[in-house]
Amino acid sequence: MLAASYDLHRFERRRVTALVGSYGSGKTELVLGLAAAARQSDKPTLIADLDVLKPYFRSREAGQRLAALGVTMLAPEGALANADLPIIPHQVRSAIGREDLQVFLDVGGDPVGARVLGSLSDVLGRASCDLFLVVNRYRPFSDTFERALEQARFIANAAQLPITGVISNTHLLDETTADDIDYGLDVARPLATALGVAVRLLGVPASLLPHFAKRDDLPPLVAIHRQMLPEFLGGVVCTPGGTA
Amino acid sequence: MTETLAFGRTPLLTHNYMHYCPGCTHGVAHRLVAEVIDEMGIQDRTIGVSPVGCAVLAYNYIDVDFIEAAHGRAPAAATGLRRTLPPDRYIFAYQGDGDLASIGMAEIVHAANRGEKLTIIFVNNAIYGMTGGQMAPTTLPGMKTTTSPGGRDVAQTGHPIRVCELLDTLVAPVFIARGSLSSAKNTIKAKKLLRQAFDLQHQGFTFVELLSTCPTGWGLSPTDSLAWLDRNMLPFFPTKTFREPGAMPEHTAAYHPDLKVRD
Amino acid sequence: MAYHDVVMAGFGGQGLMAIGKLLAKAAMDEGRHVTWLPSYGPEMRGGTANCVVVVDDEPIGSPSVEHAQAAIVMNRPSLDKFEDTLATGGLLVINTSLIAEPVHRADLTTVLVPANDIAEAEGSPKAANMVMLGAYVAHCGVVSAASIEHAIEVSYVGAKKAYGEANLRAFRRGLAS
Amino acid sequence: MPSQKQLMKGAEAIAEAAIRAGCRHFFGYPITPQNEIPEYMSKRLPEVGGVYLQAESEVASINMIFGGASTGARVLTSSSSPGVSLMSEGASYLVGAELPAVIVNIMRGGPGLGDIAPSQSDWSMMTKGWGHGDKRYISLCPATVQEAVDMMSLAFDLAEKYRNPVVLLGDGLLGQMMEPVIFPALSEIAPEQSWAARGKLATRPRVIVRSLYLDPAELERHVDHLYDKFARMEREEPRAETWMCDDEPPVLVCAFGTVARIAKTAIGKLRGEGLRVGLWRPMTAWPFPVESLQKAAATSDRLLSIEMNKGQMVEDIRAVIGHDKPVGFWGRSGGMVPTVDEMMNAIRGQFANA
Repeated sequence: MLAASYDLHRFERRRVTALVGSYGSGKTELVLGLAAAARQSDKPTLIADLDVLKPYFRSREAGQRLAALGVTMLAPEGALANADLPIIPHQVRSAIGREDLQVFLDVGGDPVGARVLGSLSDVLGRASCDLFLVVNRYRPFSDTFERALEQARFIANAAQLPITGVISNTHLLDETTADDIDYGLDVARPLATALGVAVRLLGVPASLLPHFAKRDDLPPLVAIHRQMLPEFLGGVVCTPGGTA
Repeated sequence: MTETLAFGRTPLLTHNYMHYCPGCTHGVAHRLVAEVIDEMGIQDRTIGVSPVGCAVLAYNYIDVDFIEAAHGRAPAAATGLRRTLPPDRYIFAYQGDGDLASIGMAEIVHAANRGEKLTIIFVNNAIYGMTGGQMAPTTLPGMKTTTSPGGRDVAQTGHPIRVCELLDTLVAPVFIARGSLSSAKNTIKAKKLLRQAFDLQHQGFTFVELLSTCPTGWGLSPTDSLAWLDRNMLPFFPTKTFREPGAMPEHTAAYHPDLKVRD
Repeated sequence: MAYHDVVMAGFGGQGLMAIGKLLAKAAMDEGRHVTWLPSYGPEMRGGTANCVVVVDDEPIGSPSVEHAQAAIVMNRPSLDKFEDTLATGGLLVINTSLIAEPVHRADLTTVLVPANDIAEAEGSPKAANMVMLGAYVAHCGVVSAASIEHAIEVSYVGAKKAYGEANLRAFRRGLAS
Repeated sequence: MPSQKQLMKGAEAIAEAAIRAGCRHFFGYPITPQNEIPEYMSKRLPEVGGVYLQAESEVASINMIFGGASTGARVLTSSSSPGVSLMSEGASYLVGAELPAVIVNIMRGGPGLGDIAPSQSDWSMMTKGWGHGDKRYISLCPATVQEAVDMMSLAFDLAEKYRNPVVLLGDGLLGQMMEPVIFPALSEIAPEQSWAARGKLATRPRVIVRSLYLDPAELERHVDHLYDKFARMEREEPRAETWMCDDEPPVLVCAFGTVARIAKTAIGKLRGEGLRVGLWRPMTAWPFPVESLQKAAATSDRLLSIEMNKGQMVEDIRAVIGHDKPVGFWGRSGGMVPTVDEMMNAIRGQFANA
C-alpha cells in the first residue's frame, strides 16, 4: 500500500490538483497517497513531478510502485531523472489540458518551488485546478499564524494562482503525537479563514488514526504511511539516485 | 494533391529527445548551430565543447564530435582542441551565463584576448537555470531570483555584466555580436550571426551572444517569457554587431608591436 | 681526485652560477660524475646567490653539501656565511676587491684574489668571476685548465664570442694569479 | 668524439625529454621552482613544429590539457604545489573522461603560499587526494635528472596505455640542479587514437569525450571499469630500488626522490663506520611498490622513513608493514633540505633504539 485512504470520500477536489507548501510539509507523501486513492475511482490518474529544485526525495523515485497501482508518473526519464537539471517534461502541458485525466502536480517547496507553476499558468488557468497549501507548523516560516500567512501569499504569488484550500499536515516524522496534530490545526484553521478557504484535509500518522477517528470536529482525515524513505528504513525509495 | 514538407528535422540534430523545458530557447539555439554546420558542410571537421549548465547534454543533440568541459572551462578546453588539431577544423563552445560570465570569466576573456580561432555561443537568460534560478552575473537590477529574493540590489551585488561590450575592449576578436531568440524574426537574424561567426572563425576569435528565455526559472509561461525578454532584457542588452573584421578599438593606435623589454 | 665539492657564492649578477656551470661542464667532459645545484628564487636577486658543484668518480648521492671542501666567495656576506662551514683544511678563494675583512680560521688554505681589479685592468670588468675560477682551478686541480678553457669556448659562441674571448683572458689571468 | 651527454638543469631536461617522447604541445602557467620548463618549452617547441601556450592560470592550463588530450595529442603541463592544487579539478575530469596526459609537479614548501624551497609534502595529495571522486594517478618519482629524463617517455607511454593522467613528481632540488644526461632520439607520435575527437568521420560513430554519467548504475559501471585499470596498474606498474641490502641490514631506510640520493651518501658514510644500513626507494609513489617493500623489509629489524615533509610516505609504509616491526620517521619540512650529517644522526638513532 502506498498510503491509506480513510476519509477520502469526504475530500473534494478538482480534476487538477497541485500541492504547494514549505519543504518538509509533506507534499510528496500526500500526492502519492491521494493519487493512489484517486486511481481506485477508475479514472486515469497521473502525477507530474515538477520538483525542479532538489534532486533528492522526489515523487519520481516512487514511480515503479505507482505504476503497479496504475498511476502514471510524469518525470524526466532515464538518466535525466537523476540530473540536477530543472527539466519540465513537455507532456505536462498537454496532460493538464486533458479532461479525461486526474492530474496531481507535485511541486517543489517554498515560493521558489511554486514558481514552476508560473511557467504553466496559461494552461492551468484554463483547466479546473485546485491549489492546496500544505502546512506543517513545525517547519520554519510556518510556526505562527502571521508567518504562515505571509508564506502562503508568497507561494500564491509565485504560482500565479489562488490558493483554494489548506491541508493541515503538522508532523515530526516518526515522533508525531496527537497533541502535535491539534497544535498544527491551531494555525491551519485561522490561516484558511484568512485566505477565504477551508481546511480540506487533516494529515494524521496511520498509527494515530484510531485516536482521531472518534472525533467529529475535524476535517476529512488522511492517514499518512511514510513512503519517501530510503529502502533500508522500509520505504519504497532506494537511496536517491540509482536502482539496480 | 501533393504534400510539401514545410518544416523538417534539421539533418544534424540527432533523434535524441531534447530534455529542455517547454518554451526554453536552448532547443532553438541548438537547431541554429546544427543548421549552420550543415549548410557549411563541415560536420566532419567540427568539434563542439559542451558546458556545465542546462546545456551539459548538448552533445546528445548535435551530431558532431564533442568534448565536455568543466564548469567555466569551455574556452580553455576549446583552446586545447584548437592548438592540437589541424587548422581546418571548426571548433565551437556553447556556454550559459553563469558558466561563461561568472566562474569562467578568466577563461573567456583570455581566450578572446589570445584571439583563439573559436566560435563561442553564449546563451544569456539572466539566471542560473540548471541549479534552480539563482542570481547570475547577468541578472537585471531589481530582478528577483532565488538568491536575490528582494530583487537584485546593485549596491550589494553590482550591476549585470555586458559580456559583448566587455570583450569589445579587446584587440584580438574578429566578430562579436548579440542576437535574440525572442521571435521568429530575431531567430533568423541570430542564425545569420552564427553563420558569420563560423565563417570568420579561421580568422580569429568569434563570439555570439543569444538572449534566451527560462520559463521555468522565471516562472512565466513560454509566451510571457518571450515578451518579458523583449521588454526587460533588450534595453540592457542591446542586440547589435559590436565587432567585425577590420574594425579595431581606437586604443590600438597607441600600441607598438616592435616594443621589446630587452634584447 | 675522487670526490670534490665546492660552493661558489656572491651577489646575484656576479656570475657565480655561470662559473659553476663551466666547472660542471668541464668535469662532465672529463668523464666525471657531476651535479650543479643553485640557490634559486628571490635569493637570486640581491643578497647572496650560490651554487654547489659536486664532482666524483662514482655516482653522486647528495647534490647539497653542508661542509664544502672549497669555497669561492665574491662578497662579504658570502664570506660570513661560508667561512665557518668549510671543511677542515678546506680551500677558500676570496675576492679581495670587495672583501677587506681578514679570514679568522687558521686551518684553511686561503687564496686572495683582487678579481675585480684584475678584470678591470684586463678591460672586461664583468669577468671578475672568471678570474676567481682561474685562481680556484690553479689551486685545486679538480679539473684541468684546458677543460675549463674548452668549456668557455663552446659556451660563448655566435654573438657572444667576444665575451668568450674576454672571459678566456680573465680566466688565464686568474690561473696565473 | 664529443660526449653524448648534455649538462642540463632538471627542469630543462624534463622539458627536452618530453619533446623527445613525442610531446609537441605544452600548456602551463609560471610558478617557481619549475619555470625553466615553460621557458625551455617556449624556445624549443617552435623549433620542432610544436605549440607552447602560456595559460591564464593553472585552472586554464589543465583544461587546455583536457582539450588537447581529447584530440589524441601527447600533451604536457607542469607546475609546483600551489598550482597543482588548482589543477586538481581538471585532473579528476581527465580520469573520468579517460584521457592521457602528463603533469609534472616540482614540489615546494607548503601549506598555503609556503616557500619556493624543495619539499616532498605533496606525496599524500598525489597518491590519495588529488581531485574529487574515485580516481588514481600513476606518480613517478625520479631521484636523478637522468632518471627524470628516462621517466618522461615512460610517463607518456603509461598515460596512453591506460588512458589516464600520469604524474612526474619531483622536488625543487631535482628541478633546479644540473647533471649530465643522455637523451633518447627525437620521436614523432601521430595522434591516431580511435577515441580522439578530431571531427566525425563517415567511417565511425561520432566521439563524445565526457565524464558525466547521469544514471548511477551506468556511473558505477564506469567507475568499476576505471578500477579494473587501476588494479592492472597496481599489478604491472610498481617500481622500486633496493640498495645495500644484500647483507640483510637490520635498519632499512625508506626514502624517495632526491632525499633518497642524500640518504645514499649518508648510508655510504655509515657503512664506513661499520653500521649495516640499507635503502628502499619507491620509484612510483602510486602504485605503491608493496611487494618490493615487503621483500626488502623482511630481513630487517626496523624501518626509518626519511622525507622532506612531516611524515606522509610513512603512512603507506605502516599500512604495509603493520605492527610487524617498528617504522620510524624523520624528516624536515618548510623547504629545509636534510643534511647528510643530520640524516646520519637520525639513522644512528635507530641502532640506539634497537
